[in-house]
Amino acid sequence: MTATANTISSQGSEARNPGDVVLDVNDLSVAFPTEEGVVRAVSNLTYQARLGRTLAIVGESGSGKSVSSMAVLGLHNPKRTQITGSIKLDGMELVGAQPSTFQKVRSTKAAMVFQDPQSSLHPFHKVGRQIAEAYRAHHSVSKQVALKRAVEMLDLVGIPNPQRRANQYPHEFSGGMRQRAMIALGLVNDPKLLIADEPTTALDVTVQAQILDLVNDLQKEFGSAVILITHDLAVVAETADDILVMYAGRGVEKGDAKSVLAQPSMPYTYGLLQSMPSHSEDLAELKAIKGTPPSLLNLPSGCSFNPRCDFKKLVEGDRCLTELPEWRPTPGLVNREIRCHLADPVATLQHDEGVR
Amino acid sequence: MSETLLKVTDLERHFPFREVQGLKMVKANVKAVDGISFTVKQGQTLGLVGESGCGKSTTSRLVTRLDEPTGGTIEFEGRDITHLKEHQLRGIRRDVQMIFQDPYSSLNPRHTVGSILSTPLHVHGLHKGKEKARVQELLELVGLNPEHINRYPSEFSGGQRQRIGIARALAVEPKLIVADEPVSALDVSIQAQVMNLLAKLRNELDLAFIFVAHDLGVVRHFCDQVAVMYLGKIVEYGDKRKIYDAPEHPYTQALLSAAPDINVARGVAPKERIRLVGDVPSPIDPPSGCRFRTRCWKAQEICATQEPALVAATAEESTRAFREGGVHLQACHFPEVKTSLTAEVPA
Amino acid sequence: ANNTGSGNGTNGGNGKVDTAGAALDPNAKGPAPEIPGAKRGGILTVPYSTTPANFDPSDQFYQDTAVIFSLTHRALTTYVSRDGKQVLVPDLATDLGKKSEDGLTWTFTLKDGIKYEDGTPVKAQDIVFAAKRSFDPDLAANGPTYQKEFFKGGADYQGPYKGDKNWKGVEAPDDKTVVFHLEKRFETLPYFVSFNQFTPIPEAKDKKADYQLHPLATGPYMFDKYTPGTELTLKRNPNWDPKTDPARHDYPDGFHFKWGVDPIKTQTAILASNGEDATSLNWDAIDSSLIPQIEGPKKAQFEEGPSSCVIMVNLDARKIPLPVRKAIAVAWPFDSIHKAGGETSHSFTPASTIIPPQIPGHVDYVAEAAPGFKMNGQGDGDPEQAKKMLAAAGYGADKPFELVYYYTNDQDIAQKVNQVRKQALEKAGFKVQDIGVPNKERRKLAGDPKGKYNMLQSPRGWCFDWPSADSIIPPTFGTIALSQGGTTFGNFSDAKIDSEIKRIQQLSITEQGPEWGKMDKWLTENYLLAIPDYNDKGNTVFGTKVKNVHNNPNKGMPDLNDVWLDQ
Amino acid sequence: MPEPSAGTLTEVPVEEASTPVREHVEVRTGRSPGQVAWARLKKDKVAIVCFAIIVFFILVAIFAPLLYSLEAVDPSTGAKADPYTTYTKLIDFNGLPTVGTSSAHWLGVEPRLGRDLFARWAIGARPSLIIGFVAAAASTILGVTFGLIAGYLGGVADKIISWVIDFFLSLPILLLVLAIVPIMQKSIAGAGDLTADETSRIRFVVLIVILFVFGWMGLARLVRGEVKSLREREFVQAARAIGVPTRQILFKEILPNLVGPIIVSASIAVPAYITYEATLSYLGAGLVEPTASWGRTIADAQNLFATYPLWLWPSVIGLSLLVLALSLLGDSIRDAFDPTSRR
Amino acid sequence: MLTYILRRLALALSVVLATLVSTFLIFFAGPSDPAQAMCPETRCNAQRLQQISQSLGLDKPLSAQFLDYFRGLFAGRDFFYAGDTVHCSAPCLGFSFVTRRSVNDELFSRFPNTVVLALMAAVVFLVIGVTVGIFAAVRRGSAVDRTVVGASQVLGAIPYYVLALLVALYPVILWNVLPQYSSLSSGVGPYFVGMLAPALILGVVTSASYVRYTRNSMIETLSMDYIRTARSKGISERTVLFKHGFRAAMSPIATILGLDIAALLTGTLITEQIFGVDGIGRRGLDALRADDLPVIMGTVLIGAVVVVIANLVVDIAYSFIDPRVRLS
Ligand SMILES: Nc1ncnc2c1ncn2[C@@H]1O[C@H](COP(=O)(O)OP(=O)(O)OP(=O)(O)O)[C@@H](O)[C@H]1O
Ligand SMILES: Nc1ncnc2c1ncn2[C@@H]1O[C@H](COP(=O)(O)OP(=O)(O)OP(=O)(O)O)[C@@H](O)[C@H]1O
Ligand SMILES: [Mg+2]
Ligand SMILES: [Mg+2]
Repeated sequence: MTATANTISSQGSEARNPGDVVLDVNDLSVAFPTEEGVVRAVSNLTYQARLGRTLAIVGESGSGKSVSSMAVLGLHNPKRTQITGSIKLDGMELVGAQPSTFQKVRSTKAAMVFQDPQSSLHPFHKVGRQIAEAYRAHHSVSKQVALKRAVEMLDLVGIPNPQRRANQYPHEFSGGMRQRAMIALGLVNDPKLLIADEPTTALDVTVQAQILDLVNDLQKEFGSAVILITHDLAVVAETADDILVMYAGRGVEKGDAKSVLAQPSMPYTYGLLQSMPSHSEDLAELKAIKGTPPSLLNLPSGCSFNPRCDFKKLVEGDRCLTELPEWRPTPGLVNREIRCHLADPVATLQHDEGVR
Repeated sequence: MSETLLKVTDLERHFPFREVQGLKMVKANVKAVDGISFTVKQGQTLGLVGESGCGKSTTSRLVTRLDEPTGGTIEFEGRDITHLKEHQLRGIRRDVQMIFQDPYSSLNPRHTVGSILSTPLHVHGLHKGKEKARVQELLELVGLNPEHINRYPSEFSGGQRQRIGIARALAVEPKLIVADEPVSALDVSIQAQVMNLLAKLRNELDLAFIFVAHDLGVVRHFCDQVAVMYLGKIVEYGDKRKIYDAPEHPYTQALLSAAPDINVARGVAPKERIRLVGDVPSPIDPPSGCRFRTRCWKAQEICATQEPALVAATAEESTRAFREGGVHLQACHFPEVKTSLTAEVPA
Repeated sequence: ANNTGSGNGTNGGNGKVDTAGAALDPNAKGPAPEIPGAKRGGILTVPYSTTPANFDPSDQFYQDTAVIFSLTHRALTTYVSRDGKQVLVPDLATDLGKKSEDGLTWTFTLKDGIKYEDGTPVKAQDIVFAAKRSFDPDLAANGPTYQKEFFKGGADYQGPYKGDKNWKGVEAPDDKTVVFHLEKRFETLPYFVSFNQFTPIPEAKDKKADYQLHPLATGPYMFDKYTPGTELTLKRNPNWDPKTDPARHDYPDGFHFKWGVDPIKTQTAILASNGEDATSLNWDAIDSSLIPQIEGPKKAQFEEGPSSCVIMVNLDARKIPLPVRKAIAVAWPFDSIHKAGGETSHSFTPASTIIPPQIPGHVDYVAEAAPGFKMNGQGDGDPEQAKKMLAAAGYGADKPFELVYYYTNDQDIAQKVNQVRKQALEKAGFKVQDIGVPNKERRKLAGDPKGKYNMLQSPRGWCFDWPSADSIIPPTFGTIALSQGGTTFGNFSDAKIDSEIKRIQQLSITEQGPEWGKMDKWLTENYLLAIPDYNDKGNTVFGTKVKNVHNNPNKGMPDLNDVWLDQ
Repeated sequence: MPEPSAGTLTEVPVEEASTPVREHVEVRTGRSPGQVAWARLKKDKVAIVCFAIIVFFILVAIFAPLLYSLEAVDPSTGAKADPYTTYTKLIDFNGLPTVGTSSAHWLGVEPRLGRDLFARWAIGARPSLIIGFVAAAASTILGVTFGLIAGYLGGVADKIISWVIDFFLSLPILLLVLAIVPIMQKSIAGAGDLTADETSRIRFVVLIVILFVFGWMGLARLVRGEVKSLREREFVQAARAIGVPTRQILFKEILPNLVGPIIVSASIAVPAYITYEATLSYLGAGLVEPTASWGRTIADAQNLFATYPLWLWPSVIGLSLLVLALSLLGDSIRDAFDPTSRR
Repeated sequence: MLTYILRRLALALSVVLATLVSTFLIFFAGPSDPAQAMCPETRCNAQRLQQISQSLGLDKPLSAQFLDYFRGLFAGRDFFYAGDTVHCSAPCLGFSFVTRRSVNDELFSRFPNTVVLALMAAVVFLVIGVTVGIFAAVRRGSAVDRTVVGASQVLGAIPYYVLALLVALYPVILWNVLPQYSSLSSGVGPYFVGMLAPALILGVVTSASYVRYTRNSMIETLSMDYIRTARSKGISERTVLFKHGFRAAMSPIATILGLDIAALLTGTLITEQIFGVDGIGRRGLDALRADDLPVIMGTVLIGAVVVVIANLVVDIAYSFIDPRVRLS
């Protein structure tokens, strides 16, 4: 099904070696029926995460980054969510799985670090206890042993004086320390996959750098797969191996992270890069993508990006408006895929940048 | 040289609070802003950067006189407005306006766009009888459809709301706009739209800006001068180019090195990162001497005892500044002085 | 109608009492005769709606506490129930007292062997002390005031604590003798000394305000646990000697009084007789919602009989001329008011006299307010006739006669009665000004002779203190009350009435009865100072295991001394 | 920073083919928050049923005289029934009615007095509704005023008002009210003598006054909290920056944002006051004769509910149904104003 | 934390003081004459009135009267009665001329009954309210949830005293399934069993609102981010609900409970009245009928103190439940 160039088949088997696929998401759609209508938060999403590699999922707010990754851990309310497609975590199919299955894989196979560490830690429980609880949920050990493990983890994520800190409440931590504690919580059961959902958005630049370094270091140490969700392309440039760009619930471009950022081949990715001030800091005017993202209640027909796309004229007929582009390898580039009708996107976009 | 619009000297804002320590009631202060000085000239943009809690918003609120300083002076067009009463501030309210960070909470959800934009007109008695036309004009100016005058804020996206906020600030035809993180809440693609709009307006209307942001890229793009704040103090102040290309204060250096760089993807070697340890100390009880010393790798004894002044790093620099006009001040006992500006990134 | 005390023993019936003499039995001796079939044991629970303010013997004036004290405390005299009639007998005294020639000194001698519950003997000095204590304005604030009027120097005496130490109104020349010195003749003194004010209190054990927490018993029962305002339990008194007591039995092992209960719920519960309710008894007026039960299947659990109270429609004769008073009598909606007031056929009997039938000397008559219109406390009045009478007296639509009265506006029933009354009076052509005030205030306002009212002033009715009209007519029609700043029936000062009262009071106790009866008729027919309304009835509801309940016509309450429990 | 998702849940703007220069917003939900709430409310079946019930009772109250005039002439009294005239003819000597339901007395007559129960029931809806709504309106005004002052001014005013709120909240209100009702009645009446009608009118006023004097604290506390947070909201800061006078900020900027909580709180207050009035009547400090009120009737009839059920139950049902409808409607209103709540 | 407790304590004291002053003013400076109210009928005359006034100190200026009362609260007080001094030890609430006892004796002996009733009812409504509320929250939107919420609404809409009357009559008196109230003097067992009926009905009716509070609070808590975190740990749903959801959901309930104490007192007052429980509420009502001002005032004061203390306890307890409060 996937057309990634160097597919390492790992269907149905456990991932052990660096490069093995831990998470295989296939044609995943997540929709929420609401009063106003059905919110199609994620549509036909396909991607893989591999051991030892960092996959960045980028996209604007509301593009479905969190929703898709929460689906992996089964954190949506099953009564209010329609999930279709397939999510294979370490060979286990999770779409339609029992709550008990999810309970088993959470924290052991896949763990998640949430965006806002302030609200994601329980305000009434001590930090050490919260981490120890996750350990005890999957290991039959005494409280003391689990607490010791929690202290080790706090130490590991670089919290000074972990013994004392374990005995404190989250509100006694600073923002950066809370996020470290969240990471400790995520890693306590040695998961094969760590999903970090915008782990640094709420943090200051200097602290953000600390946390990103930490995640990178830890990944090297544990060799696990990391999915880094972010909207900051500069962060991706410095930390990720692979990238998946999402727009309005769909993946629109994926491939090697550096390559995509250096040479975007989908107009949306291109637009994003162009609108970054640090990318074009000396230009008097930024090249902004016009318009705003579409409503998920009522996606435009054809390519979701078409109302904002400057290049749709270059596609013959009105295919952009009528036909949803399928994933295809980017012409002329290896290890890259896009969803775009442009015949020669690379050349088109390069030309456009030259014009400016 | 354009004339000085705003002159801030030794501005100070302490928030007093009481606390019981043992059996005593102790009075303490949150020193949110603790003696800062800067000037803004007509048509110029001053950027204010720094980590969370360093006093950026407090400064904005003081300058717009939404809050009253506990020390120092604020002069606007030569007039001391530091302690003016609300009714005396009417004139200032026309000349100094504010754009807020949160496009959701900065618009009253119960008012239509028309009423949000006409309120300043009514308050200041501007465009009497032609308010509606003016509102439509304003909408057009910020790139919104003038027919949407009867819509409520909830019907607009974040970027559009921010435009409404900008239009509101422009309604009174101010001379100085204080923008407190106007694009931080916006997505990259929208952020660019708004930045472009602000730049366009600045040029067309000859506005001065105080522009607060924590995104160094945004500040670099938009500002002429930059002030770097740390714990209620300005630690480095000067022309954008100087600050970015030849930072002298260790904190500025750390800040700049911490920001990830997209150009890494294009093969530019990653900057060597200065890793700061720990967090920003509490403004209630800031470190003695130099406030940055607790996280500084250059810290020595003198840093704890003596507070460094905001001065030019070297005599040459001082003369250069005098000669060329571009100031560059910093507050460190051991500034790093680069003589040549070679680290420029090719555009 | 029941009556009390007839000389002819078993002749219960409806026979009129023309002499009160036979209601006295100076020779009665203990023990009280056994009641056939009675069993000993069990606790009788008595829940009822009111709450006694306190249990200080010097302060008692109410029927409920009198019933309770009748179990625990013995005075100089007391009543026994003989064949359904009340007879005054000696209790602590050996006889009903010896009167001096001039009638101003009475001497009582105590029986031998009377002890308190703690075993100490009762002395005459204790009764003297108790009698003196009944003058204390604080401790005896609610008690009767006859002693102040009749005892020598009583008017100013302030009791043993604050009063004149040398006061000699009551004396004990020795341990066994009590002597009363009177200001004026007091023929009914033997009745009066049955009051709890004449139960002995040993001065050494007096605790003043706290004495009420455990007043020393002389009767068959004594205080066990007492929670003021809530409940009281009585247990047997080991030092009571039945042989000295002609009036009391001690069948139950104890009593349990509970106060402030909701009468309807209590009665419902007692009629259902589950558990403790089967050995319970309640003496509140029966609620109309329970009448189907007590008239039907639960008939055996209900007892009723006359009480000591007669209710009148009081008119201010100073302000309302006689013809108008008669018109009011004609207009008065007796039945409607009774219905609205929640009265039932079990709570009253219509009255046409001032003296109730159980009092010696009662004369049964029905006066007429207008030709053919009998004042028998029944019917709903005749508004047309009343209008005619008003017209004859010079009042009409253009110049209506205005009736002004206070009514209680913080009690639901009083409000309702007022609705009915007002509507009826207005229908008869009166103008009505009904002034609503809270109950406590109404008592004050309606008891003020200078009040704004012209009718329905205090008293609303009168409950006799002993079975003689001597305790009805003088206090309610005499001028004394009025001159002392109180109100009376009619608020009327009339020399003829006063001299007649004085004349009768000089007669001996046995001669007084018929004379009062005649005066009753004379008063209503010639003056109509107050319209006789009804005689109150006492109701008792009791559980299935409670036996031998009979109403005491002096109190409108059951005689607990005779009750036994069938366990 | 991403946009808060709560906002995007309901307010997703739709972007259609846009011109390069300026954005067109194609708006589907062109409404203020109040209008949104109203629209949600209109879709809420429970709310509509409750509203219908409330309207029904309001109509009953308004047209009560008309309603009971539809009853037939009573053959034995020869008159048409009204709520106040007593007909003891229809009552036996134990106080129970001798007539049952009939065309002249749809719900029979009142024990002891013979007043028509239907007429009293219909007219008895009035006090409940009037007291409920008037007291709720009054306490709302009081609560909002104090809340606004305390929340916006802060400082000493806030301290004082908060203290007063705390003070009132710690009073054992029922007992105090029971004690105060007669005292207040006396103060209002002054030295004058009152007839039954005057008394019952004064009682009415006293009750309303007492209910709102002891009932404003909850809302004041709520409004104070809201104002405190609204005050820090950027649109208020913006208004200040523009130079909008304080009074205008309070009433034009802040107050409109409190409409939701205020309506919700008022809609909760109405049934609460109605219940409270009934309770006071039960305890003897409520309305007095000859006023016909459900609370009074329930208090009167409580002991005859088995013997003569027609007396008690219509009022209990009326009161309960009205209170139920009002509080369910209150719930619906709250839900309608709260975008995150979905039942 | 200490600041917080001290400030809270000062507030509580000031509120009690204000209650004291205002009730004093209402009752002793109001239009009704306390001496007149206490003057028994048969012997009331000007002299007697004056004696009572004197004995109670009513002839002194109001401020002096208040000072006497205030001093009595802390140092005890003597009353002159029947030529004797009656000592009323601190906290002296006064002396009732109606019952001739110190108000303390009158009220403190009954207070435990009220407390027992309130506590038993609290157990009932907390147990029912919390369990049913959580159940409804977890099954949010289901038929069960709707039934529970609807039932609690209906229960809340029927006048409480009607329900209480029905319970007092049918199960207690007529069917005899629940025993009647009996005082502690008739034994501990019967006492508590007899409290069952009043506590149950008060508890069940009160639980209606607690079901809703709990449900709403639980629903809100379950939507918090930290619950999502808890789930992501792989712990059982039960642990998520009870260990993580429950405690956080309960803290607002604790606050409401504190605020509700005043309302609970109202409930006990009616319940005591209907079931004949000998508590201070019922005593207060009796006192109202008898115009026994010192007792009324004592009852109001005790009520206020109870509410203030309950609020204080809840607030301080709250700061232990929620560690965030401890710092501020
Ligand atoms: N439970 C839900 N019910 C309805 N809509 C939902 C729900 N959860 C999320 N959505 C919607 O799904 C869309 C995608 O949300 P998601 O949180 O995945 O965005 P995101 O890419 O993570 O954005 P952000 O950068 O803001 O975190 C949003 O429009 C959101 O409003
Ligand atoms: N009203 C206030 N009372 C007490 N302290 C305050 C108040 N307002 C701000 N502070 C404190 O002053 C300091 C500076 O706050 P300010 O909001 O100016 O920071 P900032 O630089 O704008 O931060 P951010 O980037 O988070 O917006 C902070 O420590 C803050 O807690
Ligand atoms: Mg997200
Ligand atoms: Mg800020």
